[in-house]
Amino acid sequence: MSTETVWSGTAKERLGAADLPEHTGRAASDTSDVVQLITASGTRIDDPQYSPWVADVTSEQLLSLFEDMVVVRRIDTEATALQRQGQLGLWPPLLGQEAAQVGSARALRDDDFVFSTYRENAVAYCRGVAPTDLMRVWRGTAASGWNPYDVGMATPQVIIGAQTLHAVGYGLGLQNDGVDSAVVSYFGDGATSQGDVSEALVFAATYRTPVVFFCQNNQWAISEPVTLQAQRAIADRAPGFGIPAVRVDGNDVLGVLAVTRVALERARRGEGPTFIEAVTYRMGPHTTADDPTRYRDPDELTLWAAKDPIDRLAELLRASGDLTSERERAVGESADRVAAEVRAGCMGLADPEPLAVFDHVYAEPHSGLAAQRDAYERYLAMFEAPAS
Amino acid sequence: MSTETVWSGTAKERLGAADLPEHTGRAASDTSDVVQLITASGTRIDDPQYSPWVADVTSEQLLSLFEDMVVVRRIDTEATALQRQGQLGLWPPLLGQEAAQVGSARALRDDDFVFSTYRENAVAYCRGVAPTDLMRVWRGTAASGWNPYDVGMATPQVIIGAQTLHAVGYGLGLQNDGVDSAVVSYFGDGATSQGDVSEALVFAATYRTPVVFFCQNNQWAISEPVTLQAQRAIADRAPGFGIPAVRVDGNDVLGVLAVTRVALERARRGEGPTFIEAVTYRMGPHTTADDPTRYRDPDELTLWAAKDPIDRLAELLRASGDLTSERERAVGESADRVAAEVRAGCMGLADPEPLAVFDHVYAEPHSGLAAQRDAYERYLAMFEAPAS
Amino acid sequence: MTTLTMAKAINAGLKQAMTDDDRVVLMGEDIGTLGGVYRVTDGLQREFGQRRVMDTPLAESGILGAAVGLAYRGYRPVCEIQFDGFIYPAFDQIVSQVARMHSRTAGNVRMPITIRVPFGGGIGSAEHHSDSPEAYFAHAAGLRVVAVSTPQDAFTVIRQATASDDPVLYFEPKRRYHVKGEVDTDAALSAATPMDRARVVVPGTDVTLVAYGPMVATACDAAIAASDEGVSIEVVDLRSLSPIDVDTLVASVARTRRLVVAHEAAQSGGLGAEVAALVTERCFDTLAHAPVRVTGFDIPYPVAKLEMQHVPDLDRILDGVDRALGRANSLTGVVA
Amino acid sequence: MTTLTMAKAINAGLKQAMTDDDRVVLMGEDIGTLGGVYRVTDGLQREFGQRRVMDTPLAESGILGAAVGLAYRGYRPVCEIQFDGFIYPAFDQIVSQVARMHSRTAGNVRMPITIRVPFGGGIGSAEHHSDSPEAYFAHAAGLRVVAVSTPQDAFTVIRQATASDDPVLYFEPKRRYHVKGEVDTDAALSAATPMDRARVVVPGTDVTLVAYGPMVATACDAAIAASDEGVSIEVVDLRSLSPIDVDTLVASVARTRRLVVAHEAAQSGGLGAEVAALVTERCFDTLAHAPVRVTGFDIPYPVAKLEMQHVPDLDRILDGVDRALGRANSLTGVVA
Ligand SMILES: Cc1ncc(C[n+]2csc(CCOP(=O)(O)OP(=O)(O)O)c2C)c(N)n1
Ligand SMILES: Cc1ncc(C[n+]2csc(CCOP(=O)(O)OP(=O)(O)O)c2C)c(N)n1
Ligand SMILES: [Mg+2]
Ligand SMILES: [Mg+2]
Repeated sequence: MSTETVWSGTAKERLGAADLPEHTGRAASDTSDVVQLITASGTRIDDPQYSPWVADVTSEQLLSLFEDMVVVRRIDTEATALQRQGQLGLWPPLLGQEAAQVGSARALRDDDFVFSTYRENAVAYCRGVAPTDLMRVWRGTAASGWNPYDVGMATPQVIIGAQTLHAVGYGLGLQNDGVDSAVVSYFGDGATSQGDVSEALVFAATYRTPVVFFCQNNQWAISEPVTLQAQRAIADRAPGFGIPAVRVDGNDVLGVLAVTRVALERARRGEGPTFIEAVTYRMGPHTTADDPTRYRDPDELTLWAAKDPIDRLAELLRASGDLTSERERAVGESADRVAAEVRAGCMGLADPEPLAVFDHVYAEPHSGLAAQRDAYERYLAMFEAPAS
Repeated sequence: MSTETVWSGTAKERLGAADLPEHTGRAASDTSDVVQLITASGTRIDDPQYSPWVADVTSEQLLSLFEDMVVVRRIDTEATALQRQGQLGLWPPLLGQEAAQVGSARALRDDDFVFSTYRENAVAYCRGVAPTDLMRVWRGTAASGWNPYDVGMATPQVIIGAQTLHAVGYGLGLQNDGVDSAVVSYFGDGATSQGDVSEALVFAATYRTPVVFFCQNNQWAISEPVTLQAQRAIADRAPGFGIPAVRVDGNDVLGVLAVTRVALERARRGEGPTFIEAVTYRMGPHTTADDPTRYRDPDELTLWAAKDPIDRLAELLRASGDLTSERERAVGESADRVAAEVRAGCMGLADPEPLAVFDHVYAEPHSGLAAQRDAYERYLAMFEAPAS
Repeated sequence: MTTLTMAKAINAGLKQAMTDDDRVVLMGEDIGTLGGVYRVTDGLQREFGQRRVMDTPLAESGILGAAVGLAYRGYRPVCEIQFDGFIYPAFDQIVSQVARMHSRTAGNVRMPITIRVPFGGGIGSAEHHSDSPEAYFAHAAGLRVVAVSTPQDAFTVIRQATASDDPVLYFEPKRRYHVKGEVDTDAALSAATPMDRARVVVPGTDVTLVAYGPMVATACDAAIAASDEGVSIEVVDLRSLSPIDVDTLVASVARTRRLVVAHEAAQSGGLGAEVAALVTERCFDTLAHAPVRVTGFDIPYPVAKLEMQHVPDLDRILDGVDRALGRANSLTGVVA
Repeated sequence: MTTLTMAKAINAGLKQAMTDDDRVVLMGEDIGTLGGVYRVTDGLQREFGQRRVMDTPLAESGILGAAVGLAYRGYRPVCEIQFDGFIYPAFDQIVSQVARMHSRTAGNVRMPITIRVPFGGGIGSAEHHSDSPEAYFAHAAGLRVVAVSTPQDAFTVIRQATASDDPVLYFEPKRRYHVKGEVDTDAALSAATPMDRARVVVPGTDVTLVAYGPMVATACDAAIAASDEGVSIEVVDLRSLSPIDVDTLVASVARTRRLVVAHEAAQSGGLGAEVAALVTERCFDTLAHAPVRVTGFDIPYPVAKLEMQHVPDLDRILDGVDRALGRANSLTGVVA
C-alpha cells in the first residue's frame, strides 16, 4: 500500500484538538418540543401557535371526538375477543393510539386520501369504513375490506413503509389534477428505518407533493424499542430532507387535530409535505399473536396508562360539565351497538367460492390463468359428480 | 363517508394563524458553513476548529499531495484518451474531484478499509492500486482490478448506494474484532436518494459503527442536478439520523484531509459514524459515453474551473516557494511515467480464456455449473479439432 | 411506413400514447432534459412538459412506489429503469405492490403501469448493465411481461402496454436499439397482433426455434444458415413471456416435432424451462426429441471480453438445433 | 437422538454452528430478546450476547447489505427474514451483491452468508406471510438454495449452510415448524448427506414424485394413499433447489419412467418447470409420459379462507399422479 504513515501516525497526539461540532438533532427522550393542548390529567392548555387552529372546535365536537375514541376502542376490544374465540385469524390492536388516529383522521376532508398500515382501524372507521368491512381481511375472506375509492382510503399496507411512496405518487397525481386535496400516509416508528420511507421523503421534498407523513411513534416495532431504529427524535429526520416536522402528543386528540390541520393546510396551499411525529404508545401486543411480556417492562405500561388518550378527554369534558353521566351512557351504548355490528358482521361473512382465487389477478383476460382456472374447475367437478 | 364537514370546512378561515415552525435545514446554496483551509485563489486560511488537525502537515507533505493530484489527473486524462482510442469500453473521469479523493484517502491508515463507487480512481491510487489494475474493469478483462484485501479497498460498486451498507457491516466486524481501524464509504450526491444510503445511516447510528460516510457532492448525477435529489444541504440529512455531519470545500485538499482526520479519529475512539459532504464539481462528463452539453450550462464549468483543486494548491506552494519550476517539472515527469504505465499496462492486458466465465461463481464445487462448463468445453473443442 | 431505429420507434410509440391519453406520464432517471441515456425519450419533455415527463430522484423503489400512487389516482405511468441491473431495488414495489394491487383491491384499483427495461448484453458494458432479469417477473403473478424484437413491434407493443389496464414489464433489447426497420406508424392499434401472442417470423418444417428480444435476430440468422444445410427452422418470436402463447408454440411443434428455445438469461429457472415444460406437457407424443435449451450459463453476466462466450450466438444455436435433430453435435460428438 | 420440533431443531443447529465457529453471527428483526416471531432463535442472544445475535433496525436491504460487509470482514452472518414476503426489499443486495461478490472479486472475497426464510402457506396468515419465493433465487447465479422438510434435515442443513463458503438461501417450511421428529444432534457433520443432494424418502416403482420443503410431507401422505390403490410412488425430497441434484432424479425416473413435481409456488417459472425440463432432457426416451406439475396457481397467494385451494394437497397430487400414469384424472375425465 502506498499510504504513507505520516498521514496517520500522529492521530493520537491530536486528541486535544476540537472535535466536529455536535449534530443538531434532539435526543428522542427530550419531549420539551412536543405540542400538547390537553395534558395527561385532562387540563386544556394554551399554545400560541397551535391553539388557534382548534379555536373553532365546539364542546359538541369535542364530545364527538370522545365518542369516536370510545367506539374505536370498543371495536378493538371486540375484534380482539373475536380473535381469541377463533373467529379472526389475527388482529392488530390500536389500544392507546386512539387519539393519534381519530385526531388526524377527523382533520381530513372527504376528497383527501389516506394510505395506512394494518393498525389504522380508527382512521378507517373515521373515513366511513363499515365495521363489518374492518373484519374481512382478518377473517381471511377478502384481501381488502373496502373499495378505496368509496372512502378515500387505500387498502392497508402490510409491507412496512411501502405505502409512503404510494402517498407521494398519489400526491403527484393531485398536483397534476390541480385540486387542493391532500394525502396522509400513516406509518410506524419502525417503518422509518425502511429505505422506502426515506425515498418517500426525498420524492415528496423534490416535487413538493401535498403529503402529510404521519408517524405514530408507539415506541415499539414488535419487540424492538424505537431506540433501535432512531438515535434522535424521529421528527428530526424530515428537516434534513427539506420537510418541516412537528412532534405532537399523540395521546392528545386536540393537539393531533391541530397539527394535522396545519399540515393539511400547507399541503392545500401548495407548500408541500409535512412530517408529523405523534408520540404515543402501543398499549397492547403487536398483534394477537404477540406476547409483549417477553420483551417489555410492565412498568412502562403503567406509565403510559396514566397518559391514556380517552381518560384525559373524559376528565376535561367532565370538568367542563359537557360529559354528563347520561351522555357517557349514550356513548357506551353507541359503542356497544357498533361492537355488536362488528361481531354479527364478522360471523356473517361468507367464505368465498373456490374459483374466486382466480378473480382479479388481471384486469384483462389472461390465457395462462384462464387455462389454470379451467383445469381447476374440472378438477373440482370431479368431486361433485361421482364418476359415472 | 362519515367525515363531518365541520372538521375541515373552516380551513380557509384559519389562514391567519401561524404555520408550523420552519425546519432547520440550511439551503443547499448556503455555503457559509463549508470548511475551507485553502481558498480558491490559493491562500491558506485559519480555522480554529480544523487547522489544528493539519498543523503537522509539512510543506513536503503538501507537495506530495500536490503530486498525487497531478498524477491522478494525468491517469484520468490517459484513460479518457485510451477510451477514445477504443482501448477501454468506458471511463468515468474524476476531473475536478482530485482534492476530495486524495485529501480523504491520504487520511487513512493501511488497516482502514474503503468501499467506493466507480469514480474513486484517485482513492484507489492512494490505497496503492497499481495503475494497470485501474484499467482491468474498463477494458473488460476482469470484474475487479485488484484483491480488496491487498489494498484495503473493496471492488468499486456500480449499484448506486449499495456499498454504504457494506461499509457499515464491515464496521460492525471491526467493532467485533476490537480493533481501532475505520471504514470509509464513498458515494455521490445522487446516491443520497437511494434507500440503501438512508438505511446505512440508520444502521451506523444504531450500532455506532466506525464508518465515515464520504459524499462527494459533485453537483450532478449524470444529467440530474443535485437539486433534484436534495432540497437542503446534503450534510443536513445525517444529523436527523443521529450522525454528526460536516461540509467541506471538496476542492481544498487540506480541508478535506482535516475533516476526514477528525471523522476517522472519532471512529477510532468508538464514537461512531460521521458524515462528510465534500462540495466539489464533476468537471468532465459522467462517463466517456456522456455528453454534458445536452444538459449543462457551460458557464457553470467556467465558474468551477476557477476553483480548481490543483491550481489552488499550486498557487499556494508557488507563493511559499515550495513548488519550484524544477519540482513542478519533476511532478510532471512522474505523472507522465504513471501515464505511460497506464497505457502500457492497459494494452498489455490479456483477454481471459473462454472457460474463465465459469470461474469463481461459487467458492465450492457446484454440480449444475460443472455440467455446463463441461458441455461448453466440449462445444469449444468442436471448433478446434475438425470433425474426423 | 417510415424507417426507424428501435430506439426511435419506441420514442414514436410513447409520443403517440401520450397524445392519445393525457393520463400517460413518463418517469425515470435522466429521461427528461437528457432524453434518457439511450435517448429513447428524447424530446418528449420538451413536447409534453415536466409534469408528464419527470426526471426523478435516483431511486428505483421510489420511482415504482410513486408510480403505484399515480396509478391509484388514475394515471398511467411509464417508468424507465435505466439498465436491467438497476431494477432490483424496485423489486419489492413491483412484485408486492404493482403486481398485486388489482387483486388485493378486488379489481377496484388498477395498475396500468408500464415498466420499460433496456435489457441484455452484447454491448461490452460494465457489470449490472447487461442482465436479463425477465424470468423473475414472468414468475410473479399479476404482471405481464413482453420483450420486443423489431422497431415495428417496439412501436406497437409500447402503445398496447400503455393502453393495457394491467402492469406490463416491457423489455427492450438494448443491443438492437440502433438497428433500423420499417415502421407503420399509422396502422390502427386495433388491427395489431395482441401483445400476448407469439409470432412465427420464419416459417419452417424441421424444428421450432423459440426466441425473444435480442435473440430473435440471431435465431433468424440461424434459420438462414441452417437452410444452407437443408435444415428448415421455424423461428417463433415469443414476444409475450407472461402469459406464454402456448397455442402458437404447440401449433408449430405439431408441424416440426422438435423444439429449441434460446435466451441470454441463465438457464436454470429461465424462460426456456417454462417453454420446454409447457410444450412437453402439450406435445409429449408429438415430440421426436427432448426440447433443447440454448441459453446463457448459470453465471453472473461476464466481463466484456468474455460476454460472447455467454450470449448464445449463431453457432451455439445451430449446435442446439443439431441436438434437437439428433445430428452430430457438441454433446454427442460426430455422429448421433 | 432427541425429539425436536423443526423450529427447535434449527435452533439447536444454529447454536451448534455458533459454538463451532465464533465468526457465525445472527442478525434480523426481533431475533434477540424475543427470539424471533417463531422463536427459532430463542435463547441464543442470552447465550451468545448482543454482538453475535443482533436485533437489527427494520430494514431488510440494510440487514443483507450489512451482512455483506460483515462477510467482507471474515464473518459468517446468518440473516433471518421474518417472513417470505419481506425478502423482496433485500432482493438487490441478494442478487447483485451477495450472489456476485465472490465472482466479482475473482474469489478473493467470500460471502458465507446464510439467509433463513420461513416460507410457504397453510397457516391462515395475512398477505405477504405465505409466499414461496424460492424460484427467484434459484435463477440467480452465485446463490445456493435449499429447502428443508424434517427436523433432522433442518438441524443438519443449517450447519452445512453456515459452514459453506457460498451464500445459501435456507427455506424453512413454516407450517412444519411445530411438527416433531427424531434428531441426532451428535452425528458428525462429515457423515451427513451433502446439502446439495436430493434424497429418496419413500422408495417406489411406478412414478417419481418430487417435492421439497412443506410439500414433502404431503407427498409422503400421497405415497401412502396411493399404495392403498396399488400405485407405488417414489418420493424424492429435492432438498437443494440450486443446484438441482439431477443425477438422483434421473436415477429415480430411470426406474419409474414417470415424473410428478409438486410445489406451492406459482407454476409459471417455478422449480417444477426446471425439474421437468432437466429430467426431460436427460430421460426423454425413458419417460412414458410428460412430466406433470402440481403447483400453486399463477396468482398472488390467496386469502386464508381460500389458501387450501391454492396449496396442492393430497388429492391434487394424486390427481397429478393419475395424469402421469395415464389413469382417469381431472383433465381426461373418467378414462384416459
Ligand atoms: C418489509 C417488512 N418487514 C417486516 C415486516 C414484519 N413486521 C410487521 S409489523 C412490524 C413492526 C412494525 O413496527 P412499526 O413500524 O413501529 O409499526 P407498529 O406495528 O408499531 O404500528 C414488522 C417488523 C413487514 N410487515 N414488512
Ligand atoms: C441502482 C442504480 N441505479 C441507476 C444507476 C445508473 N447510474 C450510474 S451513475 C448514476 C449517477 C450517480 O450520481 P452520483 O451518485 O451523484 O455519483 P457521480 O456519478 O456524480 O459520481 C446513475 C443514475 C446505477 N448505477 N445504479
Ligand atoms: Mg411502532
Ligand atoms: Mg454526483
